[in-house]
Parts: sequence; C-alpha cells; structure tokens
Amino acid sequence: MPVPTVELRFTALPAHVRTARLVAVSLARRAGVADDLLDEVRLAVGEAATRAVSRHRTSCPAEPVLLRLTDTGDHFTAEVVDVARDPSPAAAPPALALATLAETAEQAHPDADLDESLPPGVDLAVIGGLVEDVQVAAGPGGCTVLMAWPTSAGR
Amino acid sequence: MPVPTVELRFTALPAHVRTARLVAVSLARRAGVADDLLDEVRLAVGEAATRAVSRHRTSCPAEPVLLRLTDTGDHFTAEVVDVARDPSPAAAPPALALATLAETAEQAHPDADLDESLPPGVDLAVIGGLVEDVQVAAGPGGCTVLMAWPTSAGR
Amino acid sequence: MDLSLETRTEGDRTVIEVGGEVDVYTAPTLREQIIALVEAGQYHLVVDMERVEFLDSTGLGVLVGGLKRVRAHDGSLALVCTQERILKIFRITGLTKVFPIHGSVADAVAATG
Amino acid sequence: MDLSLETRTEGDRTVIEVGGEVDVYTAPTLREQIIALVEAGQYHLVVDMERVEFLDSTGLGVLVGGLKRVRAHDGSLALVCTQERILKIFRITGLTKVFPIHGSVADAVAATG
Ligand SMILES: Nc1ncnc2c1ncn2[C@@H]1O[C@H](COP(=O)(O)OP(=O)(O)O)[C@@H](O)[C@H]1O
Ligand SMILES: Nc1ncnc2c1ncn2[C@@H]1O[C@H](COP(=O)(O)OP(=O)(O)O)[C@@H](O)[C@H]1O
Repeated sequence: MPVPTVELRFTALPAHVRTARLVAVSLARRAGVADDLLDEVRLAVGEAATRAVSRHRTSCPAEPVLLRLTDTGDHFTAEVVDVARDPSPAAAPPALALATLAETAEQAHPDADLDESLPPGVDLAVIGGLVEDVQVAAGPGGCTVLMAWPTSAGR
Repeated sequence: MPVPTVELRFTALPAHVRTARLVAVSLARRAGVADDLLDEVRLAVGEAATRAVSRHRTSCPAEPVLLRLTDTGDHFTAEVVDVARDPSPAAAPPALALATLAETAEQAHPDADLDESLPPGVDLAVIGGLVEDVQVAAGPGGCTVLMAWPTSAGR
Repeated sequence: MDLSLETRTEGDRTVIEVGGEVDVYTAPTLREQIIALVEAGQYHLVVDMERVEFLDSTGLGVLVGGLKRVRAHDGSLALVCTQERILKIFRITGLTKVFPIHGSVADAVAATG
Repeated sequence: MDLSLETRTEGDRTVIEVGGEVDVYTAPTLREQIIALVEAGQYHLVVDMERVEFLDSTGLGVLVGGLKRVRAHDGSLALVCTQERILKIFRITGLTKVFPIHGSVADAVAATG
C-alpha cells in the first residue's frame, strides 16, 4: 500500500496560502486528527505557507512553494518547503522575536516605522507556540518546516 | 507576474479524488469561473481524477497522479495527468461507450456480470458531455485530460 | 460531505434515502447496502436522491449494478430525484431512459414496476 | 470565507466589525480601512472580532500597525473578542498585554483609553 501523500505546489501568491490551509485541514480531518486540533493545523500550516510565499517573493517569485501532506497511519505530517536562496538573516529565536514584537507594539510614537511587517521570527514563534512536534531546517538553499499531529489511529 | 498555478500530486487513492475536487472548485471560484459552472468543474475534475486513479492502481499504484490548475486570466484550466504505462485498450468513442452502458443496464437477466464497473469510456463521455473545451491526449506512457472554463475576466 | 444512508420499508418497497457525496470513495458503501437488501429478499428498491450533493459515474455504476441485481429477481429500482445538477449526469449518459425517475417517494411507491 | 468589514460610530469611538478570514490575502484590506479612518481623524478604534473565523500573524501585524498609528495621535485601539480560537494567537504572541481586549462592544466603548 502506498503511503497516502498529497503534494501541493503553488505559485508564491497570497491567495494560494488559502488553498494550502484548505487542503491541509481537509486531509487532516480525513486522516483522523482530532477535531480540536484542526484549528491548530489550519493556523500552523497557514503561517508556514505565508512565510514561504513571502520568502519566495523576495528571492525567487517564479518558483513554486511545496506543501507535502502525509498520513503515516499514526501521524499526519505537513511539510512546507521553500527554496528561497537569499534568506533573510537567520530567524530570531522565538522568545526574542516575541519580545521585539511586544516592544514595537508598545512604542507610543513611532518615528517613521508605520509598516505592518512583523519582526522576523514571529511566524516561527507562532508555529512553535501552537504545535508540539515541529522541526525547522534552514539552510542557504531554503527552509523546511515539518509539523506532525497524532491521528486517531496513533492515540 | 508568475501565472497562478497550483499543482496537486496525490497517491492513487479514492479519498484523494475528493481533495482534487475540493481544490479545483475552490480555485475555480477564486479565478472567477461563473457560479453555475462550478458544479461542472467539480464533476469533470472528479471524473478525470477518478479515471487517473483507477488507471494508476492497475498499472503503477506507487506513482502519484497530477492535477495542474492554472488561472490564465481569461480562462481557468484543469489538467489531469496520469502516467499509466499499461493503459486499457483505447477508450471507446463516447457514443459507443454510452450505447454499451444503456445496453448493459437494460439487460434484465445478466449471466454472471453483476459487477458495477462501467463500460470503458463512460468517464470520458461524461466529461465530454459536460465540458465544452476539453482535449484528451492518450499515449503509451499515459494520458492527459485538459479542460478549460472561461473566467469573469474572459467573458 | 460523507455518504449517509437510511433505509425503510413502504408497503412492498424498500426506500434507501441517500445523502452526501456518492463518488469513488463512498460508492462501495452504497453498493454493499444494495447487495445486503437484495440478499435479504428486497427486490423492489426506491433510491431517494433528494439529499445527494454529488454523484459521479462511479455512483451511476453502483445504481446500474443494483438495477441488474434486482431485475435478476424480477424486481425494480426506481429513483427519486428533482435536483437539476444530479439529473444532469443521468441525461448525459442516457440513463434517464433506463431508470424510472420520480418527483417524490410517494410517486415512486405508487408507480407500478 | 472572505473578509467582511463594517464600520459605525458609537460616541467618540469608531467600531470596525470584522468578519471572515484575516490572513495574508485579506489583511491589506483591513489595513487600508484602518488607515482611512485615521486619516479621517478617527483615533479611537474598537475592532470587533466576534465574527472573525480565522486570524493569522499577518492579521496581527495589521492590528499592531493600527495601534501604532492611533497612538501617534494619542488615540486607542481596543479589541472585542471572546472566541478562544482567536484569542489563542494573541496569547502565544504576548499581545494580550498590548491590546485591551473586551468581552463586548459595549464594554469596549465604556472603557476609557
Ligand atoms: N471551499 C470549498 N470549495 C469547494 N468545495 C467544498 C469546499 N468546502 C467543502 N467542499 C465540498 O466538500 C467536499 C469534501 O469536503 P471534505 O470536508 O474535504 O470531505 P470529508 O467530509 O470527506 O472530510 C468536497 O468534495 C466539496 O464538494
Ligand atoms: N472542507 C473544508 N475543510 C476545511 N476548511 C474548509 C473547508 N471548506 C471551507 N473551508 C474554509 O474555507 C476557507 C477558504 O474557502 P474558499 O472557498 O476556498 O475561499 P474563498 O471564500 O476565498 O473562495 C479555508 O481557508 C477554510 O478555512
């Protein structure tokens, strides 16, 4: 029996992040991930896909982002792979990213800094805060975020 | 601007035909395909994906089926690609497939033939009956079904 | 949405109320239900499709298979369907000439054959 | 589901009722709405998130940006949110300490600051 795997490759556009979420949640549900974890799957896969799209748009807008979804039997895994070869400086550790966020948010009178971009690393900090089982592999040729959730078969 | 394209590669399993339908309809809607054509997209993509899954299960169950969805601006296209190298005999022409279907259905006392498999070619006949713009390219290395629908931008 | 199946008897007919999506993933369940009814001696079936949300050719195959099975016992298989989007695939495939298609379960039960 | 936005005034506050999904695809629309209100001199905003179905960090970024903008005019930005699944991302990111979060629009309007 082949392992049930779905790969979604999408042009680095914001709209396709929605497709990534839709497919991830639909397959997670079918794989038997608990209902109360599905919101977590939706948000975590969305964050990882948004991050990959944003990295591609900076570095290689014509290349697709990959989302690989696998039902291993006892786990449902979601792997988001980007091939951004010009990555932003190594992501800040989650705690630092969140401290910077709180600090910028509390600045009462920003000088000119009115843009909405979050401090680097907030996306990974959100994923880390949500998902217990997550691995990030970053290198000069891109970044992979691998997340796993138990299925009913694995509980 | 890269052309918005989503590629879905899925293990040849019945459950994943649902994912193919879900993604196709969701992207077609977002591309601006008219609401009253979305049922057509759902059914036609489902038929093509079911056919590809069935061909792979006979010939190459470990290899994934490909669904490529593209928003060209004035059209939304769905391409289902199988690589079944041991294809069933060339599909019957649609009219013949449907005549055979009606005939088998009307057999009052079938001998032993109680299986539910449809005569070959019914799937393509349904697609042909639904979709105006469809091209089928069959060869010894697999088969591609390419379907296109106008978007609001193209009307 | 997944398949839902409910069966009940009305006179000498057995009504199967089908809901949700009948496709390559769920069609085996419908097939097994029909086989079980025929094996239990129910040869006059009414398949109520008013709550079906999706039906593809795999689903048609199961209905054709069911028709063959009941006819082998001089039985009948009638459909209840008024949904245009479901009727469409019966029209395309010419099966509107093969299955009696009724507007309501009451009509299907009242009809002979 | 797509984003929906409705704005109305209650006393000296402007309430933005947000519905649907706030993500990388729709966040720009929310940002433009907030910018337009600030440019029109509305510096006390209440963002009602009770009908939000999804909010990611891009949406948080827009809210943080809005907070910075109104504070530049000594204004305020309060949130209305009782949905656990939406509150979760504010907790994870520590932003529950940055935004006043109320249980109803009435509470948010009654609160000072
Ligand atoms: N956003 C959507 N766009 C199009 N179709 C949808 C959408 N949401 C649900 N559907 C329908 O739901 C079906 C499967 O939904 P899903 O929840 O993935 O399946 P299941 O109920 O088996 O888990 C699809 O085939 C499609 O008809
Ligand atoms: N079957 C489903 N499984 C999971 N999520 C779904 C499903 N159907 C709809 N959704 C939700 O709907 C959102 C987008 O639906 P879609 O119809 O594709 O977007 P839009 O409204 O922009 O066309 C997804 O992000 C998801 O939250």
